[in-house]
Amino acid sequence: MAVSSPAPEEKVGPQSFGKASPPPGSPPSQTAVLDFFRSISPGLPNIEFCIQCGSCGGSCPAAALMDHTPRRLFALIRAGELEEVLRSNTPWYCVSCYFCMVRCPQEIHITDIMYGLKTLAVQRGYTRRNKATDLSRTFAGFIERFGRSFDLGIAANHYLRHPPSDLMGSAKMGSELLFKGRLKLTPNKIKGIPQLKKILKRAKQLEAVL
Amino acid sequence: MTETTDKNGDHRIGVYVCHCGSNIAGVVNVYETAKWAQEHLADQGVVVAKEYKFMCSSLGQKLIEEDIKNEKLDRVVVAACSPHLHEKTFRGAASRAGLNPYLVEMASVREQVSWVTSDNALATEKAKAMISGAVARVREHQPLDPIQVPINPSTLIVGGGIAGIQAALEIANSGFHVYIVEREPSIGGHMAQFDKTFPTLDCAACILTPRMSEVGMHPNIELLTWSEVENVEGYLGNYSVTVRKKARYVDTSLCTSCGICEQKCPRKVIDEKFNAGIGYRKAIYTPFEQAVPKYPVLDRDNCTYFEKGTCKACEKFCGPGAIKFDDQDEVVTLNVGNVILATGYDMFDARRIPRYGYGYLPNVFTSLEFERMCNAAGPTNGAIVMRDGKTPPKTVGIIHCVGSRDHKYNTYCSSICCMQSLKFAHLVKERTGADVFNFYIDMRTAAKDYDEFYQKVLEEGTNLIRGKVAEVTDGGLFDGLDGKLIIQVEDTLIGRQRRIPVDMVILAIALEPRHDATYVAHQFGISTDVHGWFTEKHPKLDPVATMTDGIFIAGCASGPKDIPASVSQGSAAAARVVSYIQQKELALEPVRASINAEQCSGCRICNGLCPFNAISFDAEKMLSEVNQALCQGCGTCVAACPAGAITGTGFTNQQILAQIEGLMCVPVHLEAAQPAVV
Amino acid sequence: MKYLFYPGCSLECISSAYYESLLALQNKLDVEFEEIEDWNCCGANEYIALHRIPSYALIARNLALAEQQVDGAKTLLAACSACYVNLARTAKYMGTDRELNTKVNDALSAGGLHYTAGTVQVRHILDALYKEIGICKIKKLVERPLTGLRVAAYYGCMVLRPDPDQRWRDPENPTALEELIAACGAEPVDFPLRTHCCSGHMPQISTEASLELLRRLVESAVKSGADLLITTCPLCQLNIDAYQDEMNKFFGTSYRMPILFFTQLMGLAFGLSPDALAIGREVVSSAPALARIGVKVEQIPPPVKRPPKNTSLPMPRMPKAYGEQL
Amino acid sequence: MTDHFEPLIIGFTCNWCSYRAADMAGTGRVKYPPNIRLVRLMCSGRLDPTFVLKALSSGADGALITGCHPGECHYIEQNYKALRRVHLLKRILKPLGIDPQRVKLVWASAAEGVYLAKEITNFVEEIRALGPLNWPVHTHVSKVKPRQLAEVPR
Repeated sequence: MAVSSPAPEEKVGPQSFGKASPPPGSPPSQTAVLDFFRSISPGLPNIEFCIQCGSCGGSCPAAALMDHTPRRLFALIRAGELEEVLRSNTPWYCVSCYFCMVRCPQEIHITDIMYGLKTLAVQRGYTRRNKATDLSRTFAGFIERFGRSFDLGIAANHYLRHPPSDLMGSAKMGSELLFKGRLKLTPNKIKGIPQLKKILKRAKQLEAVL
Repeated sequence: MTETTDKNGDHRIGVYVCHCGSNIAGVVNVYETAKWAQEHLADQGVVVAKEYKFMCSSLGQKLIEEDIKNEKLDRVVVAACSPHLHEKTFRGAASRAGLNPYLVEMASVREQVSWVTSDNALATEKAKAMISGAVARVREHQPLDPIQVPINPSTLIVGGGIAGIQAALEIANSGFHVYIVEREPSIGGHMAQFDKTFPTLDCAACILTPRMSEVGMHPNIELLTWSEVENVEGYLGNYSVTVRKKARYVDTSLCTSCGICEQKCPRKVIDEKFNAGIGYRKAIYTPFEQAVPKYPVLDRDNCTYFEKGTCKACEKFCGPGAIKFDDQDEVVTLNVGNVILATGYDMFDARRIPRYGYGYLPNVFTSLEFERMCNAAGPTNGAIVMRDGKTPPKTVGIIHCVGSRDHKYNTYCSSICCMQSLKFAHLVKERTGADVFNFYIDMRTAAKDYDEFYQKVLEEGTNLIRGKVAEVTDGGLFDGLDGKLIIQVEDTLIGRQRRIPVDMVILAIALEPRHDATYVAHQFGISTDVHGWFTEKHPKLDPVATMTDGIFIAGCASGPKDIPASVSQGSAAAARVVSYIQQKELALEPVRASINAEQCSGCRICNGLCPFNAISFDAEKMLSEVNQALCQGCGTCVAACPAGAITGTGFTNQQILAQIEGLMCVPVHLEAAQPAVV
Repeated sequence: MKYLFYPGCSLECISSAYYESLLALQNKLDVEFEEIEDWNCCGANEYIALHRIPSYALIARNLALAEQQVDGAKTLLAACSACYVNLARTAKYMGTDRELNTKVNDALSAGGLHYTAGTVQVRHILDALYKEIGICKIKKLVERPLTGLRVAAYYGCMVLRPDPDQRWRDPENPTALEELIAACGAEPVDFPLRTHCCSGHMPQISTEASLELLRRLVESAVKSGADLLITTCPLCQLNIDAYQDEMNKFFGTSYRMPILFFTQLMGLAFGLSPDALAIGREVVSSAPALARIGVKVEQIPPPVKRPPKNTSLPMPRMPKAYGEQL
Repeated sequence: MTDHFEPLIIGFTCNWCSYRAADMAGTGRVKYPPNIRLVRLMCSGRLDPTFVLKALSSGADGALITGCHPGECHYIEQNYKALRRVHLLKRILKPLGIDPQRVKLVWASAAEGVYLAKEITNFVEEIRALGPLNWPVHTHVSKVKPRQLAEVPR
């Protein structure tokens, strides 16, 4: 299937090897890093305002899965440890529940920053083959091909790579949804696919790079 | 170059460029600047231009003084720091040399040039421009005399909390008359509600009540409790304040404060005020035992007689017959010279943060509720119990910064909550032995003996968790911990999310400006900041005065403060007031507007513009007039007068237009000879 | 009243019940939903994880298409919470961030499109129903009050947060659904987790973590005494509905907490038939809950059992009586 | 001639907020371009539109008017009057052929030194983009002789 990532995959070894394999390009300066994050949610309070209170990490429903809480990511960014941040699984476990954002006493747009970290990690080739990145890629692939999401296709594609722990249960659930008429066997395709492809192609050329 | 104004011969101006050590001289070429002024501004009347290491030093001032005398200077320009720092200094120097102090002008070449410009050459050019502007301006200065006003020796203090009490006692002990206007039935304020005070843990009542009774008995103090300020008129030295004394329904001249009415009253009401909602009072009540004055107040809204027309139990039992059901509000006018606003603070409404569960979860308390609970005279007689009124908690979570330091609620730090929360931790430990968790963002224990108290609380084994609490939920929901509350928080020091079960949660809620603070500020003609705290004249050097002369502020009205700071402010405000009273007559800055009667057309445009009601219209002469004592010198009327009949002393049109012109004569770029035309 | 309408991919299929029940309400509420021609997926939270500008361009294509359809109605309604947030955020950022606006319009122009910030106002269906149509009108339309039904309102995240246009008074303490439930005659129960996360895309990433979040939601809904949950978000519905079996298996519980879309509940109160509202498509059947108030849900018949294998031998083929040509 | 254009801007400040903000910017050593020169008024309400016209006609390329945030005025509400006047002034400037963007109103409290410096920097760039004003017939005075003080209304 069409994988949309512009960055080459698997540039970096497993996380446990730490800094053994350097990322492409020289490390950006602190100012460049701050500017990048400012450009993600312009005009809004950004990571430089973080007072390390932990409202985000406390509110996060996925905090238990993350190797760093969002708060720590911001501290790491300020400490110049961008590489460790980009290797972190934290942004990939973000479920976009926006709890952190509405609770942040400094009104930092945390979720936007998480999206920014994900794109940055992809850009700089840090993404590992984990479930979250693959899900995003699969999803993106379908969108770019059909203009619409296609649940069955995405699920099938994703589960082929990452089999669910309870395969039987998932299969049963799938068949039930199928039987209730909630899953289609073929994807819907929009008419303006060529147009969409042109738009996305141009947009990718305009993407900001740190 | 010959066309000089005929005035030029009249002025002899001295220009003094300060090095300020290297602060100015490190960036601006002060030698070149002084030389430039001497040469190029000669046709403006500059006869002397000097630079010196520290102009504000006594030697520097001496230099100016001698030049004034020897060179017969009639105008002085000092290019140094901001006029807010040293204008007074140089005016003093001029004055000592016999020059009218208002003929001095400053150019702020430190704050506005050397400290903010990266390019030295450009900075030097800008400094020249600033000096040129100041020289052009000073040429238009006129000698001025300060305005004199008499001072009424009586003082009004609004608010009878600890700050107001302290100020009242200080002034009264100096032998001057004081009125205290208090909205509640008794003085005492928030401090009367507390149990222990940090860091010494002495009992609030023990230290406060002697002061309260001293106020009650002081011959120089007149207490107007259960009263509110209605209207304020006048100016420094001569304020006339209208006060509404709300109907008490008790004749204070007959009442003996025996308390039988309160005993016999059948109506029990939740006490939202003094007991913060966790206790009860009667419909006729004195808020607490040691109340001053001790006369009760009848709460009309909750009185059975006023509701149904029958009852009158209080009247039946009152021996002296002091109950007065037909009592009416009374309006009195007080004439005072100065006012101290010690109006205090309100508490943040914790229901605004639903994720902390206050109002939904019974065992979530606010700090004020907990204070009342700890108080030996409070609803639980000092027992720390859960909402059921009997069970002591086994674990207690104390959440700091609730409603403070949060852009959604209040951005400021409430400054007392850290210490208050530590005090709570100590009290819980001491009285129940429960496990205590304090959730803080930053621990702020910056005052005498505060950090020692923190150490003591640490020693007691309090668990301190650094992290802003995300939410408080009912443990029975899904954790199988019925009756517990779960505090979900990121322990930022270990970087992990934790869910901590506790029995009781105390929210250290923020201190907020009084809900009607902006209204009161408007009444007294002072300003508030964005939050609603009263603005000081200067946050560091004049923290108890306001922009309006004769109106002072003390205590939490200007921002959150602990008790020692409030008391100091009360004393400080009192000292300021007494010094005014002692002077009997006061000199005011002559920055005032005045109307040239010949030019005034009587259009009255200016009348409505003045926020201080200083402009009145003389219907007979058909002219507007400015009351010099009321005028604060903002100059809005000057700018608005269509006939140009109003002059703003110190900031006249001539002065400003001349300054603008003067500022223009040095271009920004270095190719000084080239006009900047594209 | 006419609204532009962006259904979103979920409503096409996996949450067709939401779509059908919403359309069924059109007549009753006297509104018209005009679907955006040839809309495309908003990319959910996945596309933006890979590309920033393309993701905004992807979403802005819908806004640009909507702009072409603006004709009196300039309010664009989104049914799915994620679609709503994506559309609303993009519409807002296009107005506030000049650089983004330029870049996105540059990209759009490659496809011959352009979006002028501010021309389309994005709202969630719930927000429009609550604020524009109003609880009063909804109450008047109720023909069959759902008296006796205890309903827990489950908002999920994105309809409330991040609330880019400040539509709600307090994103942590909403009351719209509760008021709606009460207007329909049912009893809103106190459900403290109503704004919590349903785990989003986590079932695909970390099943255990996702099941734990689901357990909390379902368990607390059961404890609050609700007969059923209603929600505004297709993903919330899917997660709580479809993964409930797996969750039960994982934790050894046996909860059966049905979850419907709020439009289905409104339809019931308006007197529409469960069939017209596509009730019955949920995995955890709402039939037992609805039976309590006398609503009979026609069960979709279980799949036809495959007939037992025919072991008999074939009959010779015979011509039909009416002249079938051989 | 040179195509190098350095705008000259006159800034009007309120004694209580923006002038103190400028002090604060200084104390904090926040750098901003030297193209601005500040005039102190007691209040933004003192701003006579004549001042701005005078500045523009004597060679300034722009005028920055600063005052306390709405609701924070030291004279209670006079900054609202400045606000009204600036709106009116902008309407007057347009028919005179002057881009109203050459006049800008900025609220800055006494604590907002960094913010004020940022606003000044932005405004200098905005004026730079607009180019020199040259109104009515003006060249920057190269020699340091200030021109005659015009007869001004009292």
